[in-house]
Amino acid sequence: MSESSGNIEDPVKIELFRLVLKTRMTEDRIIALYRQGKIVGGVYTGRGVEATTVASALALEKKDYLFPIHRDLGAHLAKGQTILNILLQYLGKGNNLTKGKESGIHFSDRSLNIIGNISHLGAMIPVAVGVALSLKLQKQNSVALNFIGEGGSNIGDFHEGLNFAAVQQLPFVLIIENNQYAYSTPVEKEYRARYLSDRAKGYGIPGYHIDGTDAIKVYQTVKEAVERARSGKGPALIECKSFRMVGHSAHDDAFYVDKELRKKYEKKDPLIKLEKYLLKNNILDHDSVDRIRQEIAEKIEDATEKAIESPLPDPEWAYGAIYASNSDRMAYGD
Amino acid sequence: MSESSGNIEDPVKIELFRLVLKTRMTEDRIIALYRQGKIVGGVYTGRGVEATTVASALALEKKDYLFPIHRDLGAHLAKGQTILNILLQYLGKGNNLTKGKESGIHFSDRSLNIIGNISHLGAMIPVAVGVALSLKLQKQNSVALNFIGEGGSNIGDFHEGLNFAAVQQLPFVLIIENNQYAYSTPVEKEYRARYLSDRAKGYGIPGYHIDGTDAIKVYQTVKEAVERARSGKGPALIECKSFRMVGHSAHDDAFYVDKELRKKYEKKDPLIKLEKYLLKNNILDHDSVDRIRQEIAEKIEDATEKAIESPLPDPEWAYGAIYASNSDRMAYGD
Amino acid sequence: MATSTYLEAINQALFEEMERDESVFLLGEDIGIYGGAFKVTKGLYKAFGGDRVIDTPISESAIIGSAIGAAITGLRPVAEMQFADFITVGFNQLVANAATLYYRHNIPVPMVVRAPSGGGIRGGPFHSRNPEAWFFHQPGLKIVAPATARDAKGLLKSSIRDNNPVIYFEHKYLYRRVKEELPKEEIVVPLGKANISREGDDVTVITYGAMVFECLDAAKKLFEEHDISAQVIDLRTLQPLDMELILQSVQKTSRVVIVHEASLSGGIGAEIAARISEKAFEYLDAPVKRIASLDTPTPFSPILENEFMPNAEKIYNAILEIMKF
Amino acid sequence: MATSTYLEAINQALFEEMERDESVFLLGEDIGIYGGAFKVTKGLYKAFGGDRVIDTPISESAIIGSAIGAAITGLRPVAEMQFADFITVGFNQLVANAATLYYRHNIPVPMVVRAPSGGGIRGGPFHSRNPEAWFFHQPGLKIVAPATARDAKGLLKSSIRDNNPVIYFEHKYLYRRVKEELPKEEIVVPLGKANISREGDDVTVITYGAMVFECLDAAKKLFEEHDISAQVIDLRTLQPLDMELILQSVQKTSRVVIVHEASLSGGIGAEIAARISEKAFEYLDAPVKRIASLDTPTPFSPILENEFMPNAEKIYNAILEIMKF
Ligand SMILES: Cc1ncc(C[n+]2csc(CCOP(=O)(O)OP(=O)(O)O)c2C)c(N)n1
Ligand SMILES: Cc1ncc(C[n+]2csc(CCOP(=O)(O)OP(=O)(O)O)c2C)c(N)n1
Ligand SMILES: [Mg+2]
Ligand SMILES: [Mg+2]
Repeated sequence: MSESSGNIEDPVKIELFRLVLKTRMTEDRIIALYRQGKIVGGVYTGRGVEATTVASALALEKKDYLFPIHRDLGAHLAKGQTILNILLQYLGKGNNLTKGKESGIHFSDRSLNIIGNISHLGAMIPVAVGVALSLKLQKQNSVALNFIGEGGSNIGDFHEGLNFAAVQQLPFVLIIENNQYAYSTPVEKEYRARYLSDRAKGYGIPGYHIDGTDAIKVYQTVKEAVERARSGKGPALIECKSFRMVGHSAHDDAFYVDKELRKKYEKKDPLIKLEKYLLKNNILDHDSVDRIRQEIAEKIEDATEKAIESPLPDPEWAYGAIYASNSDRMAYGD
Repeated sequence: MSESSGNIEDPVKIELFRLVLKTRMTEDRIIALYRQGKIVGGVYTGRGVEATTVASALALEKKDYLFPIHRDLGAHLAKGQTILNILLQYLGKGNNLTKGKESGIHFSDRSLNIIGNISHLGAMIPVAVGVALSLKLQKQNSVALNFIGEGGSNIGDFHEGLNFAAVQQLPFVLIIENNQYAYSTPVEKEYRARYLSDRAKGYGIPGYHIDGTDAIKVYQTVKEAVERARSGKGPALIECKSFRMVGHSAHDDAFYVDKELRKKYEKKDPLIKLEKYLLKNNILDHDSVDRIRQEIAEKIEDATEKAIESPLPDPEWAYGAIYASNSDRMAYGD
Repeated sequence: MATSTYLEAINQALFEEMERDESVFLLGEDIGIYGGAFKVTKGLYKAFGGDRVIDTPISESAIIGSAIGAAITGLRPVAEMQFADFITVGFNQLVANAATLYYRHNIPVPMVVRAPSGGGIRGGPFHSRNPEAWFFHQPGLKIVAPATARDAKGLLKSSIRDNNPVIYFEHKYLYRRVKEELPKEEIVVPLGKANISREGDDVTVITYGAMVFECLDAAKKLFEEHDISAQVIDLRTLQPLDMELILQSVQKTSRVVIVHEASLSGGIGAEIAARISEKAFEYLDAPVKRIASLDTPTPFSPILENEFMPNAEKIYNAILEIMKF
Repeated sequence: MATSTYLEAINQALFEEMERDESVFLLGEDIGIYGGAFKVTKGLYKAFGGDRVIDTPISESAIIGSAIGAAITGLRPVAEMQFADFITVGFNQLVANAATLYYRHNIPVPMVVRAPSGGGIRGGPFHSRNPEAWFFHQPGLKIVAPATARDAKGLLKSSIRDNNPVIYFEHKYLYRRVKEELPKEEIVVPLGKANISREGDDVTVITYGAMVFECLDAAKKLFEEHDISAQVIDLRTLQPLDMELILQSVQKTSRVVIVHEASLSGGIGAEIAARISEKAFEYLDAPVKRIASLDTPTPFSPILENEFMPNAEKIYNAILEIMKF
């Protein structure tokens, strides 16, 4: 585990573990539901990148804005989203946050300052930058944090968004989840830079390349970048290197993945790593780990039951308004 | 003048001078025609960047592909375009290369492997990259060279194009004409990188930051990058720093330009600089310079006369075909 | 009352809305000290400072994308495209992101994209576009296209106050050619309401933008020369369309000519014609005729561009043809 | 004769064209070893190698842009969008660059963009699009949308051989649901020719893509239950449109229903309706009726998506209504 993890308090480390575990267990349940044919649409899970998604989101304050993407269930959970809301979404239920209009992981939550993504990779970067601009203009002392895969980092919006954020010195942090594959495509067909964090220099902002399987290291680095951004010093780019331990989505067996690489990263499983660290350093004992696991399992049971029982949308809702009225509750943070 | 200019042969230096002068004089004539109300549409000239545009294009072989943009008349000339064709274009004449369908500087010439730009800045980068891909796949040992302003370098296509070229190690060279303004916008509002060439590292390709007012230095650097690309070693990014000595276009008085900066760069006028160098090193004497000037002046006179006399398009040509037929002469290089 | 050009009217609307509402701010290329390529934002940087008139890098997708972000967190951004043509670079942000957020996530996106559009200025293929139809086919956007100085001002104000993404097409050809007396009182023109620019009984001419004036010229001449009374409808807002007014007029005249400067095929005229043919089928005495630019890019040379675009003469002929049907 | 799915037919066309013509190559995301998100390019990487089946970074603008570059220098690229929805990211390259090069500079651009489109697969707002109308409003592009395996194969071959940029919309819903016997002999289906999928005299039903089958179901039921004989026209190519066949049919039946899966407003149906209403005005006994998806994004939940999309029942009702007019 990271050398410099000393300055993170134990409760934070425990919370990181709890959330990584919660993410793993929730996704396992979603996969199980998928195999039972209960899920509508596709399922993309974060196995192997949970340390990155969880720790990044946990480094935010409540008022900060989170922009998770398709593999970032851990970030939703770390920002305070409930398992129930997530399951309702995956089951396409009528009482979910989008009233059934949006798919699995694509949803926003005003009460938590989470803004859901559209599928077009990278397209949320300029939007998150715009939120950061708005926060700066409104002197709100808060930060916008967005994720992008190493694959998605090659889309034009990455460039336009990051450059604009840098010019305006906005409170914006971009996390590259470099899990070494974009669907079936290995990094050597995606980019040729040694590190993607090397791109930061081209925008005149700091870039970090860190071990994305190390939750404590991620937490530390992101926290630093977030507080730096909050204090008006501008954006940062953080590349978290990890590995996609499963297929691109639940229907992909990932036959194309490099066997050696997979082996190497099985040893770096973020959950096991964090658990070992906590046990070894007597921050948690086996009993506490079991208790945490038990608590999460119960929550998942409970949420699953509720979600499955929940009603489907009313067909009439398809005709839902495409325009806001002038009496609509407007912005986030209102 | 550049220290290392020794390994460039004198005739090349003279040709550089001739072309920079030709560019300056042709553009001066276009401006004069503009003031007489004879030009259709706007006029963007390259005063101050001619060393970059001319030397870059001159570093190419005939079979190489040139992608000039709005300020690159010098590149057209250096690749072999005639003054007459250029003037016909600016006058919207029917016997120009686009039959009157395209504006001033937007035209292609198959016989010279020049591909004209669309107005959308950066949009030609992926196209030039595709040409480079095609050249590589067809093992043609030639190179595609494209220009972009420092302003245009912030558009998404810059990123997508350069990254793809790097991944595929294509014979592609991108020249950033950093003339320190994008229309009225100074560099500090365009980007925050110290050098734009720093972006090269983020694509894993070499980047150069050079004096773009120094024709010999530009020639040398671009030649090296072009030959490197030709030999299969992949793309390069070359930032040529210069200064836009005039307004954005003929109707812009550039009131917003930093006075100090203007003064500084007046001393770096690429034409004067090159002339002084050639005279001082006895590569040309005053008489030869005058003779060159005289020859160009005559060519411009002649071309202007012919261009003005040329017929306008037939209104029917507006109905020109939007689809190629199967009997059309197809590709460049056929 | 003072005389204002179409361009000045837009400038006034921006000024007044920025004064009225602190959350309104502008972003775009060269809109600050320079006042924009067409000087539409002249003086606003000086009046409101760099935090509310933001010069951006050349990054249309980031301009539109960041306007979305600002809009959903309490501000009312007005983004400028230097030319409407360049909106294609930020297309995805508009159609995938801005347009759908309310339906999908119940998040209002109160933003305006100002897009100087239209031909007749010898701009060639990439400075002459009228791209409204693309956005018409994307549910969730509103589209505005004023023809008069009064509407330019009043519709921009409504656009800024609207809680949805609005694309505001300001016609470059009209910037300095249209001049009107504008009242001192505030002008607010509601979105979604067409205007009858000329009353008439014999034929309905439906149009918008710079073509309003070509239609009025044609109508005048038809009245003088043939005693044909054409009702000219200036749509003003293209989305939502004021079908009510259109259908009323068609029921009265039974003959329709639709005119727009965008290319014919797949233009908004097609939708209007289709709706009229469906909803007023029994009232029609003649086929609905459409007059529009050719189905080609905009050619550069004036001779070619003139041939390419609709004008009063072509409209005049079309109306005559429909009247003879 | 062997049975091929719609998806296999596309794969066969790619294989055969790559074999026939060395200048044909493929580029796109995950199309190599993986064979594409839908496995359409399965086996081609193995057969033709990495120089002719190129996995690209996630960069739709670079994919389309570099296809243009390759096309104008002697190759015939076939670019794949992983989903048609993502074509909006490369929109500018298609409409500003590819579409206009021939008119502007007399340079042919022989390329194909394959775009898996359409709903009914629970893909939600961003994996269900039918974006053809946007491209219909851009002169210079050709647009293809096959419904059968035979057409999928034959039209793709023609698209690859065509000297212009062609957007080839392959409907995801049909990939494995459509199966046909295909002959051993080469199939080449010309662009620009519609097909009569069902003969009929009472009403013309114009459609394309997956809706062809919904229309055929409706037509069958109408014949069985009401003795109404509907002529179903599968457009196959959307640009250029086969107006000749359409008008012939309308002159025979005098009644028209147009059906497409794209949203109603500003869809291609609007243009077809407008042209019919203009060119066949005197033949029409009833208003031209359009059936299309709602003017909203595609909702995710199956119940909502079913409500959103046209289907045989809605088409059946629309035809009945038009027959009673
Ligand atoms: C613009 C765009 N192109 C293509 C896709 C299809 N797609 C979805 S996920 C994915 C791979 C993403 O890889 P990466 O960014 O590395 O994220 P990861 O899935 O590895 O976390 C692709 C190609 C998309 N969503 N958006
Ligand atoms: C995508 C796009 N946005 C805006 C414009 C309008 N425009 C034309 S030239 C220009 C400034 C270009 O600056 P730079 O790239 O530095 O080139 P320079 O003119 O300085 O040579 C702008 C904004 C454009 N042509 N394309
Ligand atoms: Mg990845
Ligand atoms: Mg510049």
